[in-house]
Amino acid sequence: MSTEAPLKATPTTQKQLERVTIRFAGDSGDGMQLTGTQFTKNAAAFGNDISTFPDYPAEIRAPAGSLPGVSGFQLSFSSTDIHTPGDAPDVLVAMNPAALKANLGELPAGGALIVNEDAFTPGNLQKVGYASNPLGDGSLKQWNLFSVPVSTLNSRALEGLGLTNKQVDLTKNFFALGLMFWLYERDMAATVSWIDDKFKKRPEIAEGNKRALKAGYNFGETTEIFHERYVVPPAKLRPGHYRNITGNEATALGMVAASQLAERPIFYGSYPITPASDILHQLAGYKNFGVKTFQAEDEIAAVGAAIGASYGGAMGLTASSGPGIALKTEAMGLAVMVELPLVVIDVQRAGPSTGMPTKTEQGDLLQVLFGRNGESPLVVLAPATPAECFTFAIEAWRIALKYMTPVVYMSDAFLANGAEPWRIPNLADLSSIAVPNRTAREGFYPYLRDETTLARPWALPGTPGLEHRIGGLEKADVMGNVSYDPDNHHRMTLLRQAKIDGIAADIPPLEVHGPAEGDLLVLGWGSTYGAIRSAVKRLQDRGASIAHAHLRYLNPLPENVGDVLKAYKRVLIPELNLGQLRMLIRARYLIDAIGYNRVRGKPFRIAELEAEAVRVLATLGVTIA
Amino acid sequence: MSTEAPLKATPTTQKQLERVTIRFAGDSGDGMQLTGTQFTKNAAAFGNDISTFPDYPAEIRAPAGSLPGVSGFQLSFSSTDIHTPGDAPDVLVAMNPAALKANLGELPAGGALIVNEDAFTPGNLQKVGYASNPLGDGSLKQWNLFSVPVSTLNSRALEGLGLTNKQVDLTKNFFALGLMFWLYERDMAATVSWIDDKFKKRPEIAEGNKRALKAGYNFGETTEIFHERYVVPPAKLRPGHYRNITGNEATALGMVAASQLAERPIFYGSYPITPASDILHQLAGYKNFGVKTFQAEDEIAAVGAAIGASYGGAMGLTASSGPGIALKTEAMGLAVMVELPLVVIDVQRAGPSTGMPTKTEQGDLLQVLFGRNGESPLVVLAPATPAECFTFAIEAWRIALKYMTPVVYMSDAFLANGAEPWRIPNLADLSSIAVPNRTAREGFYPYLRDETTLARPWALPGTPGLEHRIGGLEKADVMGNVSYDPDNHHRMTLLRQAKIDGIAADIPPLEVHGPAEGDLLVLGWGSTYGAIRSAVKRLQDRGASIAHAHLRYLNPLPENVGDVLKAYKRVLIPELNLGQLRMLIRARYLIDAIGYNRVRGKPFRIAELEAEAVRVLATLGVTIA
Amino acid sequence: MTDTITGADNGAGNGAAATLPELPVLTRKDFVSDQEVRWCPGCGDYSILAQTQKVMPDFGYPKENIVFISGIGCSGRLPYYMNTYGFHTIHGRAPAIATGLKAARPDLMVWVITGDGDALSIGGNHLIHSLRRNVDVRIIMFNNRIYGLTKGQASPTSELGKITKSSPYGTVDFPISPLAIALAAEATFIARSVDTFTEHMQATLNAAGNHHGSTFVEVLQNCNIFNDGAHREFTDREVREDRTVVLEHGKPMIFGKDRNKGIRLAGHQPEVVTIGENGITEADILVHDETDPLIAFMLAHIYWPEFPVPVGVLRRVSRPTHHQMLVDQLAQATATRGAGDLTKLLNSGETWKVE
Amino acid sequence: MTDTITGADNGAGNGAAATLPELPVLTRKDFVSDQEVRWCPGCGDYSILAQTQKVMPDFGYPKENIVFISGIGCSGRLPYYMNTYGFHTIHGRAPAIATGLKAARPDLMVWVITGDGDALSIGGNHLIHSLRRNVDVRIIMFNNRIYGLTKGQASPTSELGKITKSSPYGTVDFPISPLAIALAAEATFIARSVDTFTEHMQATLNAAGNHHGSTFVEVLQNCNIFNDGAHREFTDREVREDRTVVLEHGKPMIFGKDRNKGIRLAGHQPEVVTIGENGITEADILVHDETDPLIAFMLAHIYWPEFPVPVGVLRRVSRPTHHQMLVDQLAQATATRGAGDLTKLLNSGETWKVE
Ligand SMILES: Cc1ncc(C[n+]2csc(CCOP(=O)(O)OP(=O)(O)O)c2C)c(N)n1
Ligand SMILES: Cc1ncc(C[n+]2csc(CCOP(=O)(O)OP(=O)(O)O)c2C)c(N)n1
Ligand code: SF4
Ligand code: SF4
Ligand SMILES: [Mg+2]
Ligand SMILES: [Mg+2]
Repeated sequence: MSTEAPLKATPTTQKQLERVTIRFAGDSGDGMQLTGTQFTKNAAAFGNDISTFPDYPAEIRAPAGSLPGVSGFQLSFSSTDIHTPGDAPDVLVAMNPAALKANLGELPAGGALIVNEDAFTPGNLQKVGYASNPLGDGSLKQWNLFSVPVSTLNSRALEGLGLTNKQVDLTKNFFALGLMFWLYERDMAATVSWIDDKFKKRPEIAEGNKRALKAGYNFGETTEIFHERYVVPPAKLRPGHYRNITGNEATALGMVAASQLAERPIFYGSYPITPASDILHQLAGYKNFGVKTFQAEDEIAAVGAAIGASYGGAMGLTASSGPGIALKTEAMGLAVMVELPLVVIDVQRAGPSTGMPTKTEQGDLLQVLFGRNGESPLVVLAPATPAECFTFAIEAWRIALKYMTPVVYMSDAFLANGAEPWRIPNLADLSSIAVPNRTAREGFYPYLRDETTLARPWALPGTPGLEHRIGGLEKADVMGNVSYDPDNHHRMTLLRQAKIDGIAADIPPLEVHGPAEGDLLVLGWGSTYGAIRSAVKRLQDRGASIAHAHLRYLNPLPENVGDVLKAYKRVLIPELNLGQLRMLIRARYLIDAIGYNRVRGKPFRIAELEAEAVRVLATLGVTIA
Repeated sequence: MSTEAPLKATPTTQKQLERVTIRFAGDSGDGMQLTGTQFTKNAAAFGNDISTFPDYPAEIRAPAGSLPGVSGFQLSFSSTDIHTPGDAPDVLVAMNPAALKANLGELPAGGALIVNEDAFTPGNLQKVGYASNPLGDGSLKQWNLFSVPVSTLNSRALEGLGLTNKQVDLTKNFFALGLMFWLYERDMAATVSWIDDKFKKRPEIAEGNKRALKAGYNFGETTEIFHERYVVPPAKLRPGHYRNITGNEATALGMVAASQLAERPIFYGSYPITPASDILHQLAGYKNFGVKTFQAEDEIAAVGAAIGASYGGAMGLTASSGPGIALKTEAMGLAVMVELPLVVIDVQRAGPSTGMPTKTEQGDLLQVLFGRNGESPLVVLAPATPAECFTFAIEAWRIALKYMTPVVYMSDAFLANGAEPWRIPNLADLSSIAVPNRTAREGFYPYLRDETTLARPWALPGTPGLEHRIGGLEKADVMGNVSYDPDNHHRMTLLRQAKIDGIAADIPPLEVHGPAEGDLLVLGWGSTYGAIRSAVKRLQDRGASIAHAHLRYLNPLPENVGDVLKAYKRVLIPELNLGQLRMLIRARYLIDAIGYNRVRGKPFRIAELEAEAVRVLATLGVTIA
Repeated sequence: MTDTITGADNGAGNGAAATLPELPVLTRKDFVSDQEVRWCPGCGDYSILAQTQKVMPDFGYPKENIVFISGIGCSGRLPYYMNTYGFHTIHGRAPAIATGLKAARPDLMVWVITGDGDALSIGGNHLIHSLRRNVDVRIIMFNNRIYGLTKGQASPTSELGKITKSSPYGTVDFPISPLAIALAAEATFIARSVDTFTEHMQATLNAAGNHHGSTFVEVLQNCNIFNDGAHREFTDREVREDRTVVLEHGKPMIFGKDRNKGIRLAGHQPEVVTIGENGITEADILVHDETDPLIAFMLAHIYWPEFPVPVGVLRRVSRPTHHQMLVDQLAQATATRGAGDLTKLLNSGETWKVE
Repeated sequence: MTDTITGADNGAGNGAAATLPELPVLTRKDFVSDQEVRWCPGCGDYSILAQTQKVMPDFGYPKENIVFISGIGCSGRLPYYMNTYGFHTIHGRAPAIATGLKAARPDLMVWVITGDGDALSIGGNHLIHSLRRNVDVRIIMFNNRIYGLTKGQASPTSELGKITKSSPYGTVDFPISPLAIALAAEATFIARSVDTFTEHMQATLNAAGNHHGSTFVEVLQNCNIFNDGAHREFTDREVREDRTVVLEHGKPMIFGKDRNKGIRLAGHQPEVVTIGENGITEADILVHDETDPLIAFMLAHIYWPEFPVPVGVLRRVSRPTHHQMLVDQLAQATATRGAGDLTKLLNSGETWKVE
């Protein structure tokens, strides 16, 4: 099409859809994360169910127009309950040739492709190795291409505002956003007021962004290249107050909530690392909640300081990602030995070593379970959705405090950065998790255990008459003095193990989505919940005898796991690793669980899990329509 | 008895024994380790098979006479093949009340008890809580007590030498040694010349020690309290040159041998930690073998420097114990990613955390296998005896160099400090393990793999034309550039795993001692070899259908393990942990392997394993005579 | 705001204990724990323990408000012997653990006990960072110039070329000055004493205990088993007055049995001079100034035999402490934003209602 | 003795490369790798890279004998862009890895590239210990006073009170002077330059490359994304002459557009004076001495706005290097005990024969 925008509106038809997945892609500097987030907020506020997946490069600002510099944001919004950001986009918005090249492979044939044709300059094309311009050479025939001169149109719209070329260019993402708002019949008011608020000190920038937004909208309205508009009606969500939330946000909020429910302050010791840093950024802002944050010199100091704080009676918390967790292991062993409450968050990313720091993976399960010297049992939890990150922050603390134990809380890059609507809980519905400090002198021994929980008493420095010494050397049972007695060591090792194992009686049983027995159980943990749930649902709809169970408690395992597993002919365990949970399950229950394992730095697609389940069912002689 | 030594010799009878186990116990300052070592050398040189177990306190010099200050050395010497230092002593030499109290519990009724009665002063008795003197109150009736005024006799023997009281007191261990030499009819010449050599600059001390030694011997000769002397004839060992060797010594020597066989220098980066430090001490003396040692600022720097040295083409080696290994895990992950040869020695000790630093345990198996972020496979080996520590040092390097991979070499405190006679290998019998450096430019890519081994080329800095960059970020297959490509990451993760798995084809199959099928297989790994071997042997002699197999390769496992295990009705896995190998075996082979697990900081006793095996056999309805 | 914890059920607040009513008068014996002391006979650690127990009553803290945190090493056992709260942690990390404790519990008086290996080798980085942050913790480093507990390897303060178990051909690692490191790390209190200088050590520990902020005290300590006599040449009774110089703020650096030797600056370089010789008078002698970093640097680097060894307080300055700044930020945030309202927080950002 | 490795099949020895015959003449372009540079447009790292590539030919090493080792951070990417050997390691550990490499391979010229977070936060201890050991490695630290790669948290050189992502209420951590740390760590070469002072940086890198021993260079670098203008106040073209002082050994510390300002010692304290005012002449100005630790200490602590910022070589002294002492010990051991005979070693101690 020409760079002249047609001036007259053409009537378009309207179509109702159940679900739409859009991927915005552009240069890191193009503001794609912002565009995606704005659309997400809009869809959420409109009442759609949503799920998002931001995917940005490791480079801060890779060279403009380069492949490594491509930043993407995928969101799925729906009139029904959804659990993933969508396997593949229905619409790809590509702001430059690099974004096109990097993402086209995932756009199904027939998918809509909206590109900023102005960015397809010979220079940009060459940067990513396009010999000819794909917009003109017919190579995009299998897609539904909409080639829009976004930059030209946008700068025209902003003429006379006195902005520099660079400033104008930075607004073009709002043009794209406006166009998408038009396409999906969305109201822009919230975005407009967000812009006003965000740039309240620079009104000319605010004006530029608003004009860009409206220009995009109007472009849709006035051109005839789009013949249809789409409506995705609101979903039937459970009544309540909602907000949109990422896993990292929910984790941070959950920690603050836990602090209030435990009536103790959080001390957060941390060292920045992708993708965990945002938890630090967020908690650092909660000082009026009594949260103390400490950016340590390294991960060891971070966990050390958290242990020190717990020793003092605070809720010592630390977070990192795989390489940083590796550094914390020695100190985590100390926490196991001195039996202090501690929560360690592991926001997993693709490894080994530095790996792919911005990409997701479930590669640290065995590390957190076993990556310490000696027999060093602790609790491992894994929320399954961004919203659960809130609940499980409280659950982690409930267990840590009640049982005087370190708890590892497993998240991952996908969970951390992905967003979904969150029904904001009512505080009154949350139970207290407070535990008392030991103050009575009589009968006090540092390692005298509670009969039920096997927890030792928490006697804080400052408590008169309870002066005592703890440390990393083996402790005499009850008395707590240093002991080299062989039988004592054996007993204490078993006691530490028994304390953790006993927690199984204090956690909910594993739930099953689907028939209580049948052909196939798909067992997952962590952020793969949505993809597994959706795949299993589809197969249930297709008539398969299949169920889904998702472990939130990895250590100890719920008591009913063995019974659940044994009720199915096959057990399939999909993981974003080479089979870590599978190993645990096989060892414990001697069940020939099958793995589906991909480490691509990306969440599972529903379709691949569906296909794999069909394959496994076929080994039982079951064919699915 | 009175403090007057009788002056006339009394004829004694002589008795021949197959095996004797002596435990020397005294204050840390009493020189018990030295006494034990001297007796061991004597027995070894005499031709007995021997096995030793030093057991010393964590304190450098705990307060004289206190329980924590007790230092022990147990040795077993025999005219037949033995594998352990004995379950319990036949003779306990206790130099003071603390030594008596700490060790008496392990002396079987009827065992010989030789005590230094001079040390049983009210003060010393009170220090360890003896209300009355056990030498006089009849409480030792069930043992064969020989109460000797060692200090008195000894100082009398040294009179006129001009030594201070303290110097005299320090020689009394030689009195005890002399007495034992007499009791077992041993020649003292080697010890005499050892003394002469050791104190050649202080002849009066040499003289004092020699007099003490002879006084002890003569005391046996001239008193009538011992009515029998014992002879343990030489064992029928395989012909050859022998020396006595501990695991740590054999490890250090093996590393030097590996260096010669690989024709590359060893670079040893280490940070002191019990019980691994002696490897550093020993390697630091081998400078004329081209061994460079580096006492780093911490364990991370130690492994880092070793990786740097390997990058430069040397054999980068590091060692630690559990807490230090925990610190090395992040860097070990780097070595996995950059695929450089590296050997990491883990001399395990009782954990978790600081635990019991001088005591043995097998608690780190899962840590070394899984204690890294992401999917990070490497090779794990575990020698079973002090002598094998030599062979497996070479084997570790063979694999590390051939496959360009980190290898973890598992030892433990018992293996490290225990000694046995070692048939010194003939160098000509050892094969070269040399590998070439990559020098050819043509077709060079940093991650182009050898088709058989899947090893990448080792292109050293300094090689013209092969300039390239490596690092901890995911690498593009073949090319080796940084890659965030999802499929590449999956492929590389599988390739790293396949490389390690493939080594299974290049290691010997698991051997079985005993019938190739039957009721019970006892499967072990590491330093428990001797106890398991002996227990199984006893039961075989008692007619049980039982076999023993011992894993030296923990990752990958030998290819025949599954077949071996399936040939027995039951598999029992004794470990000095809570079941770490057992978990791996169950997960891999879905076999309901049973564990026998003790964490007492001590090696297994033969008898307990024998009893456990009998118990397991009983579950099969088999009773053993 | 959920930020106040004390050991007591309903704690008396989190300021210095001095504000608590009616303290019982404590004596040295109150600070002796029931644990048997297990250092080698003759070890310098005994004296350090004794002096530490002796000065404890001076600070006006009830003993339950005092915490000793140690790393690993022979020195690391000290907390077991103090009848206070104690935490024997892991190698090198005590300063980090103490940082968290003090941040969480400003009401406690926190001491860190460490060795030359624990503090300067594996723990060097935590030491530096706790000092620069002015964490209000008193770090006492026992410097025996050797690894004691692991039986005699070289430490970062061992002399170049020293023969130890790990260096049979002599070390090749140039030692560092602990005081210079503390200074570069911006510690606000830096001092040195000697295990056998009992009174001086008490005075030094006393000064350390009364400082608010990052406090680093090096105690030269004899390990009679693995490095006997490491400091003997200038600490032996007969020579100590001639071979050490006792620093006192505002006083000239005069030393010697006859009090006639001193340190003077020639240009900006220190030199030892004799008062009364070559026309030198007391007025020429450099006056110690605990706030002058250049003097501290100079003192951190002079050593026997070229110079007398300085003992006493090298540096003492005042700067806001880490925990105070944290607490102030919390107070400020609460003042400006109100005490945290969780319901409001959860409902912040863009929310919507589903009916 | 199995202790010589070189990259070549039959290596030309392990001395400095200068002894190799007939070196091809290299130019900057030879040091440019085929990898696309991926820093943010406008980042100061580009200039550091360019100057580094420019000076590389000066040292007479063939490019295959040069190795760049880095930690993690934006700075850590530099090795990818150098057409030499390169190793992008893990966060903070590059000095340790370089120590092992240099010990194993004395023939290589080793550079370490690090950032203020990598070197001074997580890696502080390795930095100190590699410096004190005089490891012959050139450490170039890019100081942008922020964590770049992780998107803008405070670093140990961030100003107190700085508002960053991790400190929305301002940091409570007092910053440290990298140069003071290097000095306390006994580095034998300490210098500072600025990303935009291209010629000065070349001269500094050149001096660093020609030093033998532990070499620490701080390069003030602009992170235009997360800490834009951190050094602008004294490095901008218009003001730099008045607000920095270029150090030259043996020359007075004169600075200013009009070359009429200088640093003088008043007593032992530095002050800025104007030549020609109050009777001050050039002779009053402190003469830089690269071997004087007190001067280095003073220079490590003065900073804008109180003082002009010193750039150039603060300290350069000579001490045996770590690898040389190691190599010498090997040679000495071989000389005194003979080249290692493994058969003899295995058969040492007490042995016996079983027939
Ligand atoms: C992670 C770890 N590494 C190593 C050790 C072993 N270790 C214990 S104490 C010590 C050094 C002690 O030296 P120093 O701090 O000088 O204390 P000293 O015993 O001399 O008082 C070492 C290396 C350990 N316990 N933990
Ligand atoms: C063990 C570990 N902890 C944390 C990180 C995350 N991380 C990467 S770079 C960095 C800081 C970088 O700051 P700096 O060294 O100043 O480099 P710059 O990016 O500013 O050049 C951090 C915290 C990591 N990669 N590894
Ligand atoms: S080894 Fe040295 S420092 Fe440790 S207790 Fe003994 S004398 Fe003291
Ligand atoms: S984030 Fe800063 S330091 Fe990193 S590349 Fe960008 S501008 Fe440079
Ligand atoms: Mg020490
Ligand atoms: Mg930086």
